[in-house]
Amino acid sequence: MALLEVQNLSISFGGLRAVDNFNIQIEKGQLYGLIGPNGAGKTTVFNLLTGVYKPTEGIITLDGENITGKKTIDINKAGIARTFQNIRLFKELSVLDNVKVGLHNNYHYGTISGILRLPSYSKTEKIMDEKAMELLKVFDLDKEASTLAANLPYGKQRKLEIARALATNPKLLLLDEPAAGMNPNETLELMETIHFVRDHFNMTILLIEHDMKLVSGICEELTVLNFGKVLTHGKTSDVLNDPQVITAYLGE
Amino acid sequence: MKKLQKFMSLALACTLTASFITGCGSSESSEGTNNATTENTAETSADSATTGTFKIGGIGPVTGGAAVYGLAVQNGAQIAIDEINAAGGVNGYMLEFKFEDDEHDAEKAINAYNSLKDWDMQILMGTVTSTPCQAVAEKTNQDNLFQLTPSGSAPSCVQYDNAFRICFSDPAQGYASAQYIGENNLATKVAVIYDSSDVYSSGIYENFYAEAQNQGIEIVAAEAFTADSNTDFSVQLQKAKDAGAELVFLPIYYKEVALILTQANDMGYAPMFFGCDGLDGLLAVENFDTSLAEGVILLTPFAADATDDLTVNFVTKYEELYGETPNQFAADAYDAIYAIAAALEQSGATPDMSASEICDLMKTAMTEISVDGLTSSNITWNAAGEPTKEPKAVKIVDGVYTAM
Amino acid sequence: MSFISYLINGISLGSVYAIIALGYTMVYGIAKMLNFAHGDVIMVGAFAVFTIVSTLGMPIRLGIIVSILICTVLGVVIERVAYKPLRNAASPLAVLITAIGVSYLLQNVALLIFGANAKSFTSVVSWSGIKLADGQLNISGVTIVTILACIVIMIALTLFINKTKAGQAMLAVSEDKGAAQLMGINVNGTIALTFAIGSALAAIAGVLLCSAYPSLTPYTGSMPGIKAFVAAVLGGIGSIPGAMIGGILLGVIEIFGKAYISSQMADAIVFAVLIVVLLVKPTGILGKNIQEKV
Amino acid sequence: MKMKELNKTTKSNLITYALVIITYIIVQIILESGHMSSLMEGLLVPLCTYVILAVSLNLTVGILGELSLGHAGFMCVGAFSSAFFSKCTAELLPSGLRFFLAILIGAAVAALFGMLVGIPVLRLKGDYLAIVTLAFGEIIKNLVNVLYIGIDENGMHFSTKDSISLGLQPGGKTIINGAQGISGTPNDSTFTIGIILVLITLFIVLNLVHSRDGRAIMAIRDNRIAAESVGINITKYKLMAFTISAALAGVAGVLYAHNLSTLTALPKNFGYNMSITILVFVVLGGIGNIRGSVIAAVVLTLLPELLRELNDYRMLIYAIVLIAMMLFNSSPKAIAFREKYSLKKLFAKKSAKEGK
Repeated sequence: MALLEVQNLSISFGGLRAVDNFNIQIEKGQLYGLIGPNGAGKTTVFNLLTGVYKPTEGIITLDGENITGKKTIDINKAGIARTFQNIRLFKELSVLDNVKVGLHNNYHYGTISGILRLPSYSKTEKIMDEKAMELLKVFDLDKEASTLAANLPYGKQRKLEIARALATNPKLLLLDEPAAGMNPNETLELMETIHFVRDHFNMTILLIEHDMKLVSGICEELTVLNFGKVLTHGKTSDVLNDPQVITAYLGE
Repeated sequence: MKKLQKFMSLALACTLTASFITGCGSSESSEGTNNATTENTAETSADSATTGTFKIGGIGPVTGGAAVYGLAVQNGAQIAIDEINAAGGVNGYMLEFKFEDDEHDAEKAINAYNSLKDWDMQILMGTVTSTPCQAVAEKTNQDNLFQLTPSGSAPSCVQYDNAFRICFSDPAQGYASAQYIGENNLATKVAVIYDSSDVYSSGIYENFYAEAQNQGIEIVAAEAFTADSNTDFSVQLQKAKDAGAELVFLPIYYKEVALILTQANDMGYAPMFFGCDGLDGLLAVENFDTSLAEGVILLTPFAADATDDLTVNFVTKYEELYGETPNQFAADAYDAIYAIAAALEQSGATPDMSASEICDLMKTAMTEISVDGLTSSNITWNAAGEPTKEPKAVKIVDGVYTAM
Repeated sequence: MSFISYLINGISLGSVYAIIALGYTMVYGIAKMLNFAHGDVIMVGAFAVFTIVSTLGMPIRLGIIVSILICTVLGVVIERVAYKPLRNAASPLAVLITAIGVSYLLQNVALLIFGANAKSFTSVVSWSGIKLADGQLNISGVTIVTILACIVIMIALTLFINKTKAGQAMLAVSEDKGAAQLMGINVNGTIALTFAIGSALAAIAGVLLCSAYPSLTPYTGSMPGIKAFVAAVLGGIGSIPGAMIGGILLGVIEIFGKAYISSQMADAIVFAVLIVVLLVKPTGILGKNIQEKV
Repeated sequence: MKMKELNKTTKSNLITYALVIITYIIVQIILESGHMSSLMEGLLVPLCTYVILAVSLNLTVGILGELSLGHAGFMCVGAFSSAFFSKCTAELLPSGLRFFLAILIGAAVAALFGMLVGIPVLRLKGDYLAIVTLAFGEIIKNLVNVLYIGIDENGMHFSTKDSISLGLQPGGKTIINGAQGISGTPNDSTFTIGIILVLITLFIVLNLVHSRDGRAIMAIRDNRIAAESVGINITKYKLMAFTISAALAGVAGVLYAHNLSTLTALPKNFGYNMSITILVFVVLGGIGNIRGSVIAAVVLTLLPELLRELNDYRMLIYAIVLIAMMLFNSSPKAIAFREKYSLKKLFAKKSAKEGK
């Protein structure tokens, strides 16, 4: 059974069907790409998957559990984490704390223990620190742990967002244009990181990307979205050579 | 952030230091820095070095929404102080007066009181408004410092034996008003418009209500307003009108009454209006159309256009100095200073005594004196701190107060 | 009968709130700041007319014109000195605090100049109004003039914003200061113009407020200022017709609350209605619902 | 790196505590030696009150990131509920225990109101949220002004009309008397208790900020959508911050009520004016900066008192100083100017030159 299964997903804003009859199936451990021209509805799909918007129609199943119409936080608890196209970090918090917010639902102690600094506070905080540092190391951010997130260079902010999403211990990771604004070197490095994340955490990843080099370099399968509808899907190399896709991108 | 903190810490350090300096140095420096009294005390304090002066403090709101009352008290008292000093003082000792702002707030009143204590105040003439007065009375009682409030009318203002007042108490005013209306058969159906967020107003209303039943007066409408909605009175007036009230009782201050009279006129409602001492000042509102106030009756101890020498003299001086007609608060303050002077004379207190010693002497002296003041002739006090004086009812006829 | 009379009184009070709210909402729309000193500019405008007309004995029209000029200059000066330096401050609250400082400043200057005694303002409207139903109902001249002024100002502002270049510049600035700057719009000039217009409206509001409720003290502006702010929010802050609707609605609610529920709890009723409206429609009656883009 | 960061926050917190404790010790020494002016002595408890208020509001404005203009309402609730309790039990309980319970009651009632107000309010955003908090503050003030409670042998009586409608038996007493409020509250507040409460407030707020819940609250402030995406329960944490903030304001109210023997809800002390005064402390001290709030509250409370010598010009000068401080502290130009000519920089330049 597929990890993520989406059937007939649709949403209308006013009269406009922004996403129309969207279907996708992602197997566990897959690195899957969602591509399409600007305004095709890719981010809207992410927003539907993560409960930011409620779908007008359709069913979303994650690991056998129907998560259609659930709230964002419950979907996160069910196992979907994401990054954002326009980076959304907790700017006034340190890099370490950004990740620790991601760990929030995995480690618990009460408000009172926190205020009174009871043993459970120090114990849990210590574990959280270790866990967060471990994640930061993966993204080579450990040296900046105490920097404010707002002060990180752009490329590292993108990485931090991925680290924070991973901290929630998801089954499925959604990356929205992770390479946007990066130079070729940074993109290359990012590709390695994504690969590493998949292998190291045995993670399933769905990503939106415009950078075809990145897409062809790491995605195993692709779905192409155009005007809210699925244009085609399949193996990366097949899809990229599909004349329909080329027309959609280049125009007629 | 860091910089800000440094700046703030520096500022803190400076202010703290400054405050301690003011605290310690105030007794030496106060004469020179006291604006209100500079002119008069400058010369008096020079020769008072040998004979000594009595230090009288005053507290009231001189900024904020209630400033009008505090300023009147400050000015009225200053005239009395100057007159007494010009006439040779009390038993040969000069009076020195300093007035502090309380913004009509209990907490600020305590600050003002403490500030005056740092100035070595021996007698307190204040505070002007009731709520701060109750708070300060608690402190003067602890310190055993003699307090005479010109206008603090709530019962608990004078609950301790060191505190006296010039004005009538709220219960007395409510009671007297109901009695006056009943005895003179002014009306049987009465509406009340009062300020439910004000101590003075709601205090009078309650006692009026209680006594009205004894007088056979029916209260057909009791409508309130608050300090936050005191511009539009159409509803209150409409209800009074609909209830068929022949008389509207207004235990409130003249600022709102000016609006009420205008609005009643606009809606063509012309009952009898009856008020307490807070109404005084109505005719002095700059640019007010006094014809609207025609026929308004008020129980007030003071009328600025009375023709007796004392009033004429006071009003002339006040207008000359401050450019406006004095109201009842100014008159209360003027009488308060004269009462203090009379009691000091009676008690034989001297400026070298401590505030507490003076207080003990004054407590007895206050019950022994009789003062002919602006607000009544022959005022006497009982040990409870209440004055005995006749409330005067005046009616506004042709734009002037006329005794009834 | 008394219902209609309450309604008329409510509209009458509401029209005063509305005219103050127009200035409030305009400044908010463009400068995105709560100008807490707006109520005090109203007071300054009223005092200006009072001084010129009642003290100096000049004609009313001259008084109103001079008062508008004084307030306009005052508004621009306040913006330059106290608000502009903080426009790009780290926190948007910084400018709110200076606005409060300016409010205290204006009150205390007025207190020093004019004293604390209430002054009775001579109504600038000498027409006594319309009497209906054998004199049972009376719509005062001031009320009619205020409502008319309100409508005229509302239409004029709407036309000004939609039809003139300066108005379009204001819209652009309110949408995005940076982009407007790039388009060659003089942002500083536009904001100054907004304050000038807002303050001129405050002068008119002051005159009408004090004509309807003829009692003038240095603190006259502060409570109606807050109420008008509430009215502007109720109608949807930034929306010009919203300010008018919000103002009149607030006045009517206040009067009906006093009349039919409790005169002691009038404030509580007004604010409770505000809360209910905002919970149902979180951006006010005519406010645009802005969804944050994810 | 990590250890360093931990040390930094701990150090910063310790400085804040130390500042309060050292101030306390200095004040005690001056008090003992009798050099304290009466004005200063009288201001000690109010200073503690305002510090607590500023710190508690900073939790809402700085940490949670929502503008509240109704903080005085919670102070009012805390003040009245605790004063009511103290007045009722004035003869029954020893003063220490009574005051301790009064503080708990004030905090609990204010927390309850915080939660009740918070549930609807926190659905709104920005200026709309601000205006609704202002509205709640005014409603609370208005209701307290028409509340009459009396006690006689038949128990408690309530009214919202006047004290006559309480229908008390002879011998019964009115405890809350509408606009006349509560008078004769025992004067239980002392500077020492005030300082202890300040320290507890700081302890609660600082520790909360550096805990799991605090991080969640700040995450919501920085980016609500991202916080939701990592599974933070927005409503829960907003409400938590708001409630704690209200409870602490209630504690300040208790301190306020037991410092004055008379308690009335005037626009001056419990209206939006007071809420704004507290907000001024928070903004001037730096939003989110707890120590800044403490210092700003102290400076701005002392300032008008120190200006007493100026008589009529007092509030005028206060207004000008407020505007000037704000411009100096927050205007980007002034900040740039200060950085350019800061002493540190000048020294650094000097030493650099000397080094050459």
